[in-house]
Amino acid sequence: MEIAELTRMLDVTWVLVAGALVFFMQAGFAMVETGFTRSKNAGNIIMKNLMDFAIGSVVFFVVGFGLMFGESAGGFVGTTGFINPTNLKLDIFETLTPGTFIFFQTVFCATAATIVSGAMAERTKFLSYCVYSFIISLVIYPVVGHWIWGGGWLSQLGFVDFAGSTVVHSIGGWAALVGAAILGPRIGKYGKNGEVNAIPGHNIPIGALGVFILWFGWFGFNPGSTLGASLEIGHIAMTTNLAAASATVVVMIVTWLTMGKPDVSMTLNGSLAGLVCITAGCQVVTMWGSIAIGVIAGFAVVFFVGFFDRCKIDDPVGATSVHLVCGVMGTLLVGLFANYAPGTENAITGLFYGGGLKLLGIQTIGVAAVGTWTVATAFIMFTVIKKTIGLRVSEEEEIRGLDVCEHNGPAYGDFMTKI
Amino acid sequence: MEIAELTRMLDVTWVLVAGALVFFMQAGFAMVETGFTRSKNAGNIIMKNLMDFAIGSVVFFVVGFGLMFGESAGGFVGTTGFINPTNLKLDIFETLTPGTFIFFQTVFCATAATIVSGAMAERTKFLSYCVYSFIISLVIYPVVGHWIWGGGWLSQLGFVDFAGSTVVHSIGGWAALVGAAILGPRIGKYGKNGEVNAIPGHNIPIGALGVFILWFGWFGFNPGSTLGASLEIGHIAMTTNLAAASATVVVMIVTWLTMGKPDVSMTLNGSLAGLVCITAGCQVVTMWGSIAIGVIAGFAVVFFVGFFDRCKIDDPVGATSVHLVCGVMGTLLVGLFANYAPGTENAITGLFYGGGLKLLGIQTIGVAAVGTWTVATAFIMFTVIKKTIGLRVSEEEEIRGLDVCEHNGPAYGDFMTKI
Amino acid sequence: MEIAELTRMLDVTWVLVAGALVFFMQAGFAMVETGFTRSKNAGNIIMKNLMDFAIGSVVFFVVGFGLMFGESAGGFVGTTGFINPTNLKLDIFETLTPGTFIFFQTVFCATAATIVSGAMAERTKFLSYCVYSFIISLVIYPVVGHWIWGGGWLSQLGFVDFAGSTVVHSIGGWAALVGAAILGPRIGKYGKNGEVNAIPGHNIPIGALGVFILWFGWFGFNPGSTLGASLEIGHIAMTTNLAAASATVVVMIVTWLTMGKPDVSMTLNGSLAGLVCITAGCQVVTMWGSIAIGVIAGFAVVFFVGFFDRCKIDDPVGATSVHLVCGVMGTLLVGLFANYAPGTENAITGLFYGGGLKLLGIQTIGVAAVGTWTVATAFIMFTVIKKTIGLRVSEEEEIRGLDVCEHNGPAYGDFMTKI
Amino acid sequence: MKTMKKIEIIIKSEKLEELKVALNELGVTGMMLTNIMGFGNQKGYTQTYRGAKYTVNLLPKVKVETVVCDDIYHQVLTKVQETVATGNIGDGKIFVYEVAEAVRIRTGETGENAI
Amino acid sequence: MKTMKKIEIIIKSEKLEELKVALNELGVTGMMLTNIMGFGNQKGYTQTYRGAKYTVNLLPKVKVETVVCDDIYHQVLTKVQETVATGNIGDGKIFVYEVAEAVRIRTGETGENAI
Amino acid sequence: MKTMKKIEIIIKSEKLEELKVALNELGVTGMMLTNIMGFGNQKGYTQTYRGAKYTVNLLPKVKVETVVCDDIYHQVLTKVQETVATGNIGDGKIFVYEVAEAVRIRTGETGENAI
Ligand SMILES: Nc1ncnc2c1ncn2[C@@H]1O[C@H](COP(=O)(O)OP(=O)(O)O)[C@@H](O)[C@H]1O
Ligand SMILES: Nc1ncnc2c1ncn2[C@@H]1O[C@H](COP(=O)(O)OP(=O)(O)O)[C@@H](O)[C@H]1O
Ligand SMILES: Nc1ncnc2c1ncn2[C@@H]1O[C@H](COP(=O)(O)OP(=O)(O)O)[C@@H](O)[C@H]1O
Repeated sequence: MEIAELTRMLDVTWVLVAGALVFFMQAGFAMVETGFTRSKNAGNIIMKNLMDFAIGSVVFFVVGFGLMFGESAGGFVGTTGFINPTNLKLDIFETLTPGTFIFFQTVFCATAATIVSGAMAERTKFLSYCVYSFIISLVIYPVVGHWIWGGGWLSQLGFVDFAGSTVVHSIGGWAALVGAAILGPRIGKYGKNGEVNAIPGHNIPIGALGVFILWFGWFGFNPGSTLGASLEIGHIAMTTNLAAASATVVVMIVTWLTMGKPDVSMTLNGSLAGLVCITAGCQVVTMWGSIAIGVIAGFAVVFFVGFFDRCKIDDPVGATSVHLVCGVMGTLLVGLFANYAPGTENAITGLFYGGGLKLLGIQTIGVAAVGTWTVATAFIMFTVIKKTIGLRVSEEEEIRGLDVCEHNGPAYGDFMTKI
Repeated sequence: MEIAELTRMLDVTWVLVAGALVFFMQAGFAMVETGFTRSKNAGNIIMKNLMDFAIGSVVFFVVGFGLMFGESAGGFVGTTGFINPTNLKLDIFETLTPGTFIFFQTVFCATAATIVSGAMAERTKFLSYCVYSFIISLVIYPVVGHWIWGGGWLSQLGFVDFAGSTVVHSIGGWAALVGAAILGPRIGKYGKNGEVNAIPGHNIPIGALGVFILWFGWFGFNPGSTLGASLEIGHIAMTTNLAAASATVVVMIVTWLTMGKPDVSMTLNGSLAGLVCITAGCQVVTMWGSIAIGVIAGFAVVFFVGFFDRCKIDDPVGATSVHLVCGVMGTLLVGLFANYAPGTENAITGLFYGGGLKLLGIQTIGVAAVGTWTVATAFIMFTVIKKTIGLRVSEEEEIRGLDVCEHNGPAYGDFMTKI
Repeated sequence: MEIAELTRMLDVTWVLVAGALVFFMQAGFAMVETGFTRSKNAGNIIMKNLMDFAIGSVVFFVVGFGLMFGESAGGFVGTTGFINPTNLKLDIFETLTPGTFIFFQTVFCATAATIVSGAMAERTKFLSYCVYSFIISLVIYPVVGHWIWGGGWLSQLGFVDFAGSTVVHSIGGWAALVGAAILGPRIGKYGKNGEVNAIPGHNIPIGALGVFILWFGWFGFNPGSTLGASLEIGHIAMTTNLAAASATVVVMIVTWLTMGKPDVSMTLNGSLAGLVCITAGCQVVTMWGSIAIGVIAGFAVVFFVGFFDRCKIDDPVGATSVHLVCGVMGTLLVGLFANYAPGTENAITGLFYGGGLKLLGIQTIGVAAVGTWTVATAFIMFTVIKKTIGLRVSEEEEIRGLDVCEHNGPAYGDFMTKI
Repeated sequence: MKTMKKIEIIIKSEKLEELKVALNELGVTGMMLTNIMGFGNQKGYTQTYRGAKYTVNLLPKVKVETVVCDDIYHQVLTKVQETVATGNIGDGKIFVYEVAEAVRIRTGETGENAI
Repeated sequence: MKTMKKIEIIIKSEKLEELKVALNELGVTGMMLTNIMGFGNQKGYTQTYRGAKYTVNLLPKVKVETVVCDDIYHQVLTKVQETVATGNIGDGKIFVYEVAEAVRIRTGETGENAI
Repeated sequence: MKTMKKIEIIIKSEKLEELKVALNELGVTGMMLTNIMGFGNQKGYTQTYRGAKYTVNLLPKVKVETVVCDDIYHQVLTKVQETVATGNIGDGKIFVYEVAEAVRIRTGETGENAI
């Protein structure tokens, strides 16, 4: 065996393991969303999480990958590699093999897709959700992916989004926001006099398990984005973990001070907020930078959960606050906190480390461009769905619960539920 | 450090990680089986899943491994390496070290063993299940393992079962079928007039979590079966994932069309069906081949869940449809879809790629032989258990629930259950 | 790429993956403790498990790591590397990189911290628990860590604690014991006439899932403690698994014989007991040695769960019996069962393999020293907390449940609970 | 001594909020809500689980009990019927019973004063 | 005006199916089923959890309530007793109460017409 | 024939153990316990979930029902009230109803002999 081949094998092994961890995040999303919503819709939310992955896996393979990594049409979209993406001649195929790279990209695409189910939970028609899943994995995600990771125009600008605060989380988050807004709030969420009514989740332990699974999976998501074995992965794991930990602590304290008691489900959201926020910069910030980013994420998530409620955008699990807000913010904060390989050719330096405003400007352009694209396409998609097959279940179905009305009965057949 | 040694280390590292993932599938099985049965038996099904692993780990180490990998008696069974399997002089010990290889084989054995608990759930005596666990890990599995993976007669024939559709899943499946048939259906499952009564599971979210865990673990199960670092693992992960995804989509659509609504628990079974079905051929089929295999698995699992019910074989979690049917089918489909290393010495080519009927013939022989052996031994085992200590709990125990009658009280001490 | 660099990359990759698995054990602890206690405190126990990790991650980074690995003050405590631990000049940073090593040490520290929440469950004030978390990760754990893993006096003596039966588990266990004793039993646990009343857990399936997750994570915990790629990890995985499996079988049988029926939650404790007990010696004992150690752990855990109850120390999840008793015992058993590299320079040999009493003596000294330190500091800490902010919730809060009183409402908003 | 009646109202849970408001307006002093499974003219529905049909003929209902003085008893009956009725099968029933005695545990007061 | 009675039957859940069939045959028009915990002659049982004994003396029972006209009342009583009795402790009890009024919410009908 | 009464006691679950002991001492032969949600003078409390306030005005209570002979009826009433009262809002209520008939299913005995 030659050393080059052995290196390839280590690359492949590491990226495959990381990819499997990212896959496992699907379980995390499913559990978080299930736990934070009501028991009468638990089977439905499970099914949505399952189907967005299943549908997405197939369409991303057949079409999406080509749009993302195929030969570029002006830096805007890939144009080759459909049906048989393994036939593409990508450099990275030479190290990672086509299988490993496509696998890794598939699970990332699926992460973006699955974010939306939480924000639109408890009232979206199942069929419409399937259509949405199809479209985001087919085109919405791959196009942005091309811009940033497929050699497209944003990557050429020098836009930094190491593991996908923007590509993955903000896309999911923007789509979630548009979807939740068009869909309208759940019955009873906002009172006649504008008051916000709580609709507590039904299974906090399983929601918490979901958060732990996501946190665990993030050790594949961020360090795995090296796309090969690398000495940097330890640093990346540390920044990832410190950001999550400090965001968690901050949310715990903030809810305690502002709401009287430390709020369990919000604190769990806090962990996710820290993770999303560090994702763009996990490789390029220092450990103390990651703590700062985590702290900011913690404040942001609490504020924005309240903010969206005041806007009457009903997001049962806080997906927009976590993925959109912290995804955008994490990308921008790279412009402040980046301090990578200072003094070298590859240096990436933010404002706080003397890099000036340039990087921040590029990050802002990227965020704006991705936001515009995703909001526009998501708006068209959801509007068309609404006008054709309909986006929302009937009032009666919503009250009785989606499990009984859209599927084959209650998710918890044996337990008595409260009045 | 020399490159050879480093290669060994990478082999060991990869196989150990893969083995840990396969171990984790025990959690997946436990959760699926718990979620898809009733709450009054949840502690019991947990206990069965735990004990088959614990008992199996010890007896496979002491005896089973020797039967599987010891010096072959005519290609039929191993005859050395009992008590101290590390003393065997296996070639693979030279790369993987004895510990890694025995560990990996142990978790595979345990997977076969644990399949049965689902099919025999909610009515099997706990003691009898322990005896069964002991015997399958002691002898039933190791003998077949020897034929196919231990250098026995089937492997010499050229039988292809890369990661164990036959060795692991069909053995578990055949034993499950025999067990469920001898045991008889749960009280109330089939009406006097032959109608099939649904007995819904009590916790779909946790069952779904189990499916996600299994899917995750399968990224150790299939790619890990390379038994060493390899550039092929990315391809294997892709075929594994595509088969699972397409089977999931197919089942969702089929249940929607034939039963009026997309059935959650059946769709979850669909994912597993795809995974089992691709296991034999994951290394030797193309990605599009894996999609085809997934589609076939999807149709099969829906059909066979109904079929076994019409046969009045009560399998609460669908284990036979998933593991037996798709295990057998996946093995046979290798004979059609194999397209490995065409034009080379190691080429494995199925009917559809011009390889003729030869491979299909060998696969059929293997399936038949394993079926015969497992049905025969399982039949003897369960009959003897039935005649001696008894296989089934009393009617009263079945009605009150196994948790209260066979263990230390209900699994959910705090929740009220429905009338 | 040079071979040395590639080796480093493999080291880093392996330790990072192992560290991620150890991180995931947090989910395991959270689920075990949740499942084995009552539903009215489920959100609280989740929150405690989350916060001890989050708080611990930050303080261990800022201070704890320096105390553990900084320049030694007489073998007793580290004195440098605060605030910026990456600036330390550790040898291991040369291979693993600072990030990887600090990450791995962080998740170990968090494991010790999280053990206590189980023993003190269902009655401890949340604020007090946060203070405790802060202190154990800040100083109690790092000091012992310095003695044994940071080059301190115990490591110089030749004390063997490969993966932390003493460092991690017994520290957590001693603190748990002191905490539970000072706190007093839950209301209703012990009757007026001294009888022990059972307070059954509310969700055995999720508790069992926790055990499976822990078992899975242990394949990072023990093999990962090689702190680099190594051919030994397969052996370590085997001893780990065999000890856990045999302990499980023993507990199942013992509870069956002494309590009339095989006890589910105790058997699950048995698996953990085996895992904790093998942790110190997993690298240095034979596979049969590990079975023996597992068997001993099995007997011990059943005995000590009863024993602590007779002492009126109320430990809802059996944390002291599992982590303290088996942690201590596993460390001592190294003195009997060690049989590592016999005949070489690095030989570590226990009494049973002709090594005489020397190792046993050293192990005893280590156990005693760690016990003394932890009991003393934990006693001071909990006493001060008790005298200042108070350690225990009010009687009314305990009866109504901590979720409603200390947090934002019940963990299971939809389910009716029993009278 | 005026007498008291217990009014037992069986409804679907969807109607509970409206009923609570109505009863409060009428000045009832308390209620007891129980989850029950009801079986009446409403014949249930059929579900398919894994391809097997099963009939759910016990439907979840809420039983609302309130003890009132005879003065407002008729009023309550009428108001409840009006509030809850939709004209569909499954609207529910009201049953009324005599109450022989009532005690407020806190104070020991009895009879009408207790309610 | 004929009067009505409420029959309250406390049984083990195992007997519920048979009881439902029997009541249906007798033509009762509806039932209410409630989960209760019962305490009576049946003394419960002892379980061991983690080595500690605990006594379960509240046993889960089902309370079946049905309101019937006086005509069929005696018939129902006899039939139920016969159907459910096994002769073992814990078979359960039947209690009967007068019903002062009944209303069908859907239509507003009262009295016998309502049941 | 002496008559029987059903005593219906609504309390907080914290008081259940004491009540059970007291009733046993009085020689009641059985009880039925039901989980209910109660609404009375006790006005509930407010929780904050993710920053949004919500009011819990239905509080979990336990309904204890026991059927007794008229002999001990007054004794039971007094004893229960004394045992359970704390003087705080939310202590609960007792309601009493006439029982028209009682049957022990096991034996078919009726009336007083049945209880
Ligand atoms: N005779 C009865 N005795 C006891 N409960 C009854 C009786 N009739 C109806 N109920 C209860 O009332 C509920 C609603 O009754 P239903 O017959 O469906 O109403 P409607 O007459 O308006 O169609 C039933 O589910 C049942 O619980
Ligand atoms: N006096 C009573 N008041 C209220 N409920 C009673 C009374 N006696 C019995 N019960 C209820 O009936 C159930 C069965 O009674 P039990 O005494 O066990 O029956 P049996 O007399 O046939 O042995 C008890 O669990 C309890 O719920
Ligand atoms: N008029 C009533 N009808 C039915 N149930 C009542 C009535 N008044 C009170 N209750 C029940 O009794 C419980 C306790 O009553 P509450 O008014 O809080 O007691 P107190 O008068 O001692 O403050 C309530 O939660 C409710 O379930």
